[in-house]
Amino acid sequence: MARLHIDQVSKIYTGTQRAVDAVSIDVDDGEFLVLVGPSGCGKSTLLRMIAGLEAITEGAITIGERVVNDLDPAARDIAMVFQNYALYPHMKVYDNMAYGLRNRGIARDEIDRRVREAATTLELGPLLERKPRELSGGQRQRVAMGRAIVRNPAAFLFDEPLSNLDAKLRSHMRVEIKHLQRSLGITSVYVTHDQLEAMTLADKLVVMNAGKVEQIGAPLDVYERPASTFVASFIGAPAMNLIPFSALGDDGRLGLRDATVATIGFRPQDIIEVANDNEDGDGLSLRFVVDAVEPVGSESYLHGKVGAERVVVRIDGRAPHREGDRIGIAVPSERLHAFDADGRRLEGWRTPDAVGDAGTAMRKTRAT
Amino acid sequence: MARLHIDQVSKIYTGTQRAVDAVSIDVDDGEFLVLVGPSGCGKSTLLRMIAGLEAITEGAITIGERVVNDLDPAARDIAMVFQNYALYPHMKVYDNMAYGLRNRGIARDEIDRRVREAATTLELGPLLERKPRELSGGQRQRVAMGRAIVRNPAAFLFDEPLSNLDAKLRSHMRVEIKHLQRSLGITSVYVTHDQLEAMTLADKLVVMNAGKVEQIGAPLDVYERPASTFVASFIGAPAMNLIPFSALGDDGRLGLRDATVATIGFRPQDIIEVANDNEDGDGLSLRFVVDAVEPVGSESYLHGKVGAERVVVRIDGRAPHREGDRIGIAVPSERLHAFDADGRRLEGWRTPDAVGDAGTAMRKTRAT
Amino acid sequence: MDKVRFGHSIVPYLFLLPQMAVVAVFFYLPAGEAVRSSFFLEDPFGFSSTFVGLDNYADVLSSTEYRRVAIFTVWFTVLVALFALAIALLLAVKADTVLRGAKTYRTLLMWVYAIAPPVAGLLGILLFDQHVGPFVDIASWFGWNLRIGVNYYDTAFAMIATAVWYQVAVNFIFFLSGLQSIPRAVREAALIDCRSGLRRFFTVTLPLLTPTAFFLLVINVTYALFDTFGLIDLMTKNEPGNNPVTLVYKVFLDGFRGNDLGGSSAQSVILMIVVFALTLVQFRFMERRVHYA
Amino acid sequence: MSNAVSAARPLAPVTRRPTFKWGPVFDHAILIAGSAFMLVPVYLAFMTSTHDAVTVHTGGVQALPGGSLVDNYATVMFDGLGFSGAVNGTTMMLNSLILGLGFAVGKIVLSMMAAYAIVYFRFPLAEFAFWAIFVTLLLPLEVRILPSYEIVQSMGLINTYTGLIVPLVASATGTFFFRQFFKSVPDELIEAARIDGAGPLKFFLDILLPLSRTMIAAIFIIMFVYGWNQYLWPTLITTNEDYFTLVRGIKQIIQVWVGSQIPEYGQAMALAVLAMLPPVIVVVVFQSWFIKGLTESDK
Amino acid sequence: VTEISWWHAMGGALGETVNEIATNFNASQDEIVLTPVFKGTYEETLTAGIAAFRAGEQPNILQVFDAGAATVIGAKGAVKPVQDLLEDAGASFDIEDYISGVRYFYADSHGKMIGMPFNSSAPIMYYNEEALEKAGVEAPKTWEEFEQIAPKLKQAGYIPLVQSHLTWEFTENFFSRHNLPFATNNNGYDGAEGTKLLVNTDGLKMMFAKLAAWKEDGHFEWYGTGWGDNQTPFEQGKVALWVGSSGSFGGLTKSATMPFGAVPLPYWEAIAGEDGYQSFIGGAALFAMAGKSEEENKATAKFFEYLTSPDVQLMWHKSTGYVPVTNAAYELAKQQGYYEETPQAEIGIQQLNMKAGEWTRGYRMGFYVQIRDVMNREYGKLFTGETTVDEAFKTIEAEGNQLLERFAKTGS
Ligand SMILES: Nc1ncnc2c1ncn2[C@@H]1O[C@H](COP(=O)(O)OP(=O)(O)OP(=O)(O)O)[C@@H](O)[C@H]1O
Ligand SMILES: Nc1ncnc2c1ncn2[C@@H]1O[C@H](COP(=O)(O)OP(=O)(O)OP(=O)(O)O)[C@@H](O)[C@H]1O
Ligand SMILES: O=P(O)(O)OC[C@H](O)CO
Ligand SMILES: [Mg+2]
Ligand SMILES: [Mg+2]
Repeated sequence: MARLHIDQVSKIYTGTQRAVDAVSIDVDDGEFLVLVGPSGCGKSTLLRMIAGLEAITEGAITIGERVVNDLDPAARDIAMVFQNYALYPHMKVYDNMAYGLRNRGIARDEIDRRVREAATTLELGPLLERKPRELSGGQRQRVAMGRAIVRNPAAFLFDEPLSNLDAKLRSHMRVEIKHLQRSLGITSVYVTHDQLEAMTLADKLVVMNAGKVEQIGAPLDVYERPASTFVASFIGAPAMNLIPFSALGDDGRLGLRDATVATIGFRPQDIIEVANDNEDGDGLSLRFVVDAVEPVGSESYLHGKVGAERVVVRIDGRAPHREGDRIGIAVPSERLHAFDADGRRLEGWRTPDAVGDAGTAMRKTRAT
Repeated sequence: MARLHIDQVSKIYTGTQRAVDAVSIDVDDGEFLVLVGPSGCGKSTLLRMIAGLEAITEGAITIGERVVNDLDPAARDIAMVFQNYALYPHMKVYDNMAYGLRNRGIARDEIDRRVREAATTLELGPLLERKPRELSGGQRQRVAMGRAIVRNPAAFLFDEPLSNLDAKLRSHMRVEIKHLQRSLGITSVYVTHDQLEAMTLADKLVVMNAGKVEQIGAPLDVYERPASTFVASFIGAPAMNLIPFSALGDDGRLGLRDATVATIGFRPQDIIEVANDNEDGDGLSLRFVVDAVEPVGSESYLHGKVGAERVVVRIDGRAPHREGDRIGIAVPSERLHAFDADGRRLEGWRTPDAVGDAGTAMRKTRAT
Repeated sequence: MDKVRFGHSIVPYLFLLPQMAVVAVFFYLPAGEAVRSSFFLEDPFGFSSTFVGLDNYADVLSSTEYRRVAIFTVWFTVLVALFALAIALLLAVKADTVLRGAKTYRTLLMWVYAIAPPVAGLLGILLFDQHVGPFVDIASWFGWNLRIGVNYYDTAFAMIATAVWYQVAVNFIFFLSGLQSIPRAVREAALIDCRSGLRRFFTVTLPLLTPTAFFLLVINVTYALFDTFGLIDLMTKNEPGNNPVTLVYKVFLDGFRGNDLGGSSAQSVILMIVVFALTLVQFRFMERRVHYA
Repeated sequence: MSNAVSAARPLAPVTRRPTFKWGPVFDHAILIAGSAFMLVPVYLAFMTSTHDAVTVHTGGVQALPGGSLVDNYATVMFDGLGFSGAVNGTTMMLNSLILGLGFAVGKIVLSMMAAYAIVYFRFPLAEFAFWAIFVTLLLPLEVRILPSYEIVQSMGLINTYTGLIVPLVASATGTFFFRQFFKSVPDELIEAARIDGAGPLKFFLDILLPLSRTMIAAIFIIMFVYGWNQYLWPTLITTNEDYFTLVRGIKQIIQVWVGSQIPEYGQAMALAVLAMLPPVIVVVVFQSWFIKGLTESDK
Repeated sequence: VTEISWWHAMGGALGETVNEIATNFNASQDEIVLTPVFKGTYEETLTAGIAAFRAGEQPNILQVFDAGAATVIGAKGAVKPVQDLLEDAGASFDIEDYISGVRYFYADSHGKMIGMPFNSSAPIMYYNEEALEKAGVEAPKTWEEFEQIAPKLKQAGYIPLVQSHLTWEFTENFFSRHNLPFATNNNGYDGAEGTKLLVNTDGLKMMFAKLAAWKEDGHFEWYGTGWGDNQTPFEQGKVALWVGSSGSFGGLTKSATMPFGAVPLPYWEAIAGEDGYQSFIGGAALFAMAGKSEEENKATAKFFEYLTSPDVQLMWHKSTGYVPVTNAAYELAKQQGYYEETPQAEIGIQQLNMKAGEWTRGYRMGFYVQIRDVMNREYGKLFTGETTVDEAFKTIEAEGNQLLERFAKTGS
């Protein structure tokens, strides 16, 4: 267990393009860091630099007290869980887990104890004599985890470890990983592009974009106060509705103080249906035309338009709406997000008295 | 476009084990049927029997007016979209789409017209000259769709067509498929094990288990009135909480009429938090000990226990709870599901007067 | 799941026909003829023959010379396969590791494959010539009086060296492609699990190459048994004397050169039986080849 | 066995940190040694081919260039070798090409068809056909050469390219390679094709054949080289000098019964170098395809 | 025009001379077109001819070497005896026209010539003039003499003796040079049935015991079975005496680095007496294959006549080193003074014309190629110390007789 310190790290594969661009992140001892971002943004590259599988072009990575830039992967005291598990196909489950230990010259007894312990934790006990090809996806995943656990390393690295599993198994494994990491208390870095994983697993969430860090923070902070339109649209499903401020028409009631507001955002679930043309309250009130209704069981999504802008609205339960319906929608003012022309989040963009607590009142009548 | 009639169809691969067991399903003209079920339950087998890729052991399949049991796949007038697209890697996009038409001896002009039309619909216009390997996953998916569309077949068959895509693309393609099927009005059978797909795409949902049909119905009906504990736990995420009736202790307030109730079920999102020991109303009131809190942004999941039974509770927004908290929870009575010892759904299991509308009232105070 | 197949009709027979016809006429007919004549002693010109039952087999199997040749054949095969595989594997692993010049090495190492065996043999005899062969000079630096054609073992050495040299290229090609099909992530996992490159090779890379290696083993055994024919012919200058030869070459010597049809047919049949056994073993391996992942 | 037809995974060596290490130096040393091991003999063959016969006879292989380059090569390329004078290096090369090409093409066509029948059809004789063909895998022509000769002769195929090529085709190597490859072609393709209305013939021509391109290339090279290098069979089966091949030409030059004559070593080497050229070109040019083809078949 | 074919084993420069003869023959008349075809080694040529015969595609003329003679002659009906061929064609034939040593080797037991000697040679001893001079000795006439001079040659820094073909030079011709029986049944001429090798006999065993002893003493060296491997050190001037073929002469003139001369193959005076006997011919003969039309046979006969004409023989003799097979050609060579310039070229023919004996006609043994293989193998073992003379000849006798027995069965 150790702190992990990433200091101005960059990676250049060829030419001058930076796959990772001056990234600095601190991961505390025992902390669970999740890296999210769109495909190709450099998540894997960063992780692989930590693992020692890629050379570090610039900057330094420190694990515990050691700068590891020049260390062999095997010398860094890390364990890695790969996307497609990367189990040794020719070794039994037991040997897959024991392999890393044997290479470190650990005593047989100790190896056996650790492997069996991990197997118990992961409920792999009866599978120890099987080969990977005789396992189901979820079981393979657990073996990959087991291989990491037995090592009791300074840090765990995960590269989209669940992306090959089906939805049900994925949600199950998610809980297991979190639980394990908590109980072992091992510093972890986890790469994913699945939001649910990012939100539920992270102690600290890093959103990356094009090799750079967009935002670092606790997951709910990132969710509630996205630092940019990029983060806003990336975190949360369905994505936050982002509407050019100009498209709203002049809306004095928002009590604009900061003239640089370029985009207003609000999440589908923060929208409430209001009686026709109800213009009360200090939030945003809009007219919404339903294009499509997607009932999903516990909730429904209304896809539609406000003016020319596409907007998604979430309705609890079964939506009574039909295509073509025109309804009034409103967003409590404290649930609005504002961004400048560069997509950066704006704080304090409204006059103080415009920020009331009407929203809380309105929630009570949320559409169902 | 045609009706599809599956009549007591079974499949035996070897021995006596039935991969598909006396399945009967009717699909109306233009209807979108979704087959869901756990891995190995026989979905693909059924679909492949419809396609003519597997021989039918027993029963009959009728497409339109013809029994197709003995017809070649090509003669059945169906089009199929495969999990990994099965595009011909050596043919350009155009030729991939045109191939099936050429084999049917359709005139060049007509082929060209249809391919270009489909390409426009699917926004594949600029890609027609590319080879499959030069396309992204989503584009390949669209080509596979295009290959099916140009044929203008009596029925579309889909075998997990989206499972190879990442989450974002998957949700995008889902909407596209639905839209296309609607506008073309072609009878479709769609296999998936993704619930969201099942719920959002289906006109009619078929839940399969071990080769048998568990339930057929409109998706929301299946969601709201699952015919068995199997369906109850399979449809809906997180899964419905299922608690042995005995574990509830004697709970006279439920007004039990049917003595065969073995299991009581309720969905995480139907649970409301109530003040300590609030035993008002006619629903179920329980004490819940929080084990873990999973905040997901717009909502949070509380994992915990009622007595010895694991229960998941959904809370809107950010949950203020912590591990170890003990809270009171309640479920409005009309949101309760009851199953007999065989796991079959029970209707009218309560005395009529016990079924009030207290639930609706309680909803207003749902925990947030 | 088994491969999806077309139902049965006339089509598969039509597709099979050409190959079956060629095989029947040019393999089974001659092979059958070999079996028949192994029971006869026949005048080469075919004027007369005597049925001798299993005498030819008895003669062959009781011959000490035949046994000597058989033993050499086993050794030769084992050593050629072993060295050709080991050297090729080493080179393939290295070619797979280096970044710079990988393609050049690949080309250089592969092209020997294109050389005709008689040419390879010609090079072999010139390089190993007792009087002017450079390899003999090199050997003498190490105090080794290398005398090909005189000393049985020296000749065997030269034959093996030349045979290995020629086969390394083929093995290299297959090993390289085998290496490239090992998932990158597995190699990286090993990199994290194990510091020693050598140990990594033996515990992870090599086991994962076993399907390729099995396949190559069979190819190499076949090569050593049969395809070195031309090379041995050249190295022994058509006059084996007390020099080592292999079983196939002996079939050739007695039948083709010596016109002893019955005796050489019996030898052919014995070889065929051995070969058939080998085929069976091969398919055991091939079909049950470890299908990883 | 994912998608057998996707582009081969590029060489993705595990990259390491940039500080200087001896490892790579060692790797290169081994590779250079290996390349030398493979190449020095070829180099010597070329150098030797630039010397006259007596020098080679008394001095052995030559490491430095000599003065007979033009002489030797011109002689073997253009001077009539046999009795008729009709055959020289050029015509022999042509014959070798016909043999190599004919053999490779014949083998590929036959074995592809047979493999297709075996892999893609369910019919009563499939198992039998499989074994009937595969038993031929390991028994070389040399061992059954005399009866084969008689059969070819009784069919009147002596001194024909057919007689030269077809009997060589009677072995299963190609069928075996193709069978392995076909087994790795994803099932969905045949299913998609069936739904698209392709029958067995159309599937074979439209889908399987184009898909097998790299495999065909790989087998082509292997077979071409094999055919090109044949010696014993062509010697036996052709009496007409018009059919002489390069390999046979080499034998004829170095073939001298006693020491009464000195073999034209320089010319033999020149011919040997020429004999290497076409296969080497084929191998080098197609090597990336080759590697790809084999990799895929190995999956 | 009649087309006839000739399959031969004459590679390299020999093949070119063959082609020249054929071209000249074709040019000399316009009824016959002869096509020579190179078919590989002697063995390959014979096998090709046999295979072709079985399929009815045989050439008109097939070149068969000494060791294969029994195979061809033994198969009654495979060939048309030259004597008959020539006589049928109305050509005159007199066996006495041929030089003494070649007359009966390819003849049947009645003395009828079956195959026509073509490229005929004799094993002779070449000497390095420098070496003899340096050691102050003369080339030996007998092996006894050799034993005298060997130490001196060694002293002078030379390997005293090397040979190139142990079976032909030191086994078969041992019997003819000393007029000893090689095999029962009149050296095999009287039929295959019951023919037994007489190699496990004192004379031959003594010869090889001597060779082994000489090798021990450094008076004899052996470089393996390959002809050239043994010839090369002589060419390089390291060897004083080398037993090769009379046909080696042409090559040696090009490749030898020192002046050299030749003498007949030595013999043991103790066995043969004052003078040695003539040797068996080496090389090969041309056989007219059976089953050809009258017309083609006539053409073949024409060609044989042409081939044996003194001019052609002389040309062959001069350009290859093989001996002329007719007395007339020999006379012509002498007449032209050829042997004055190149006395070495005459040694072979002289040796073939030495006195004949009961056992110098030749030998006739089936599967003889394999018997030679057995001998070569055992000799190799002997000189590498793997076996003894007694053991070796016991093995040769046993395996050889087994082969003869097997061959006998093929004919019944
Ligand atoms: N070996 C390499 N050589 C050159 N460029 C590379 C290499 N590996 C990755 N890249 C590039 O670096 C960038 C970052 O890649 P990386 O794999 O880190 O993305 P990622 O965030 O993990 O994406 P994904 O979610 O798709 O896995 C991409 O543009 C990629 O094309
Ligand atoms: N060709 C076959 N031979 C024998 N058994 C088979 C064959 N194909 C499928 N099965 C068996 O039939 C059952 C149903 O398989 P099927 O492929 O239809 O499942 P599925 O519902 O599509 O599962 P998944 O979600 O994993 O695709 C399984 O138990 C499977 O093992
Ligand atoms: O070298 P040649 O042609 O004289 O023949 C030598 C021997 O007689 C061959 O058996
Ligand atoms: Mg990645
Ligand atoms: Mg399936």
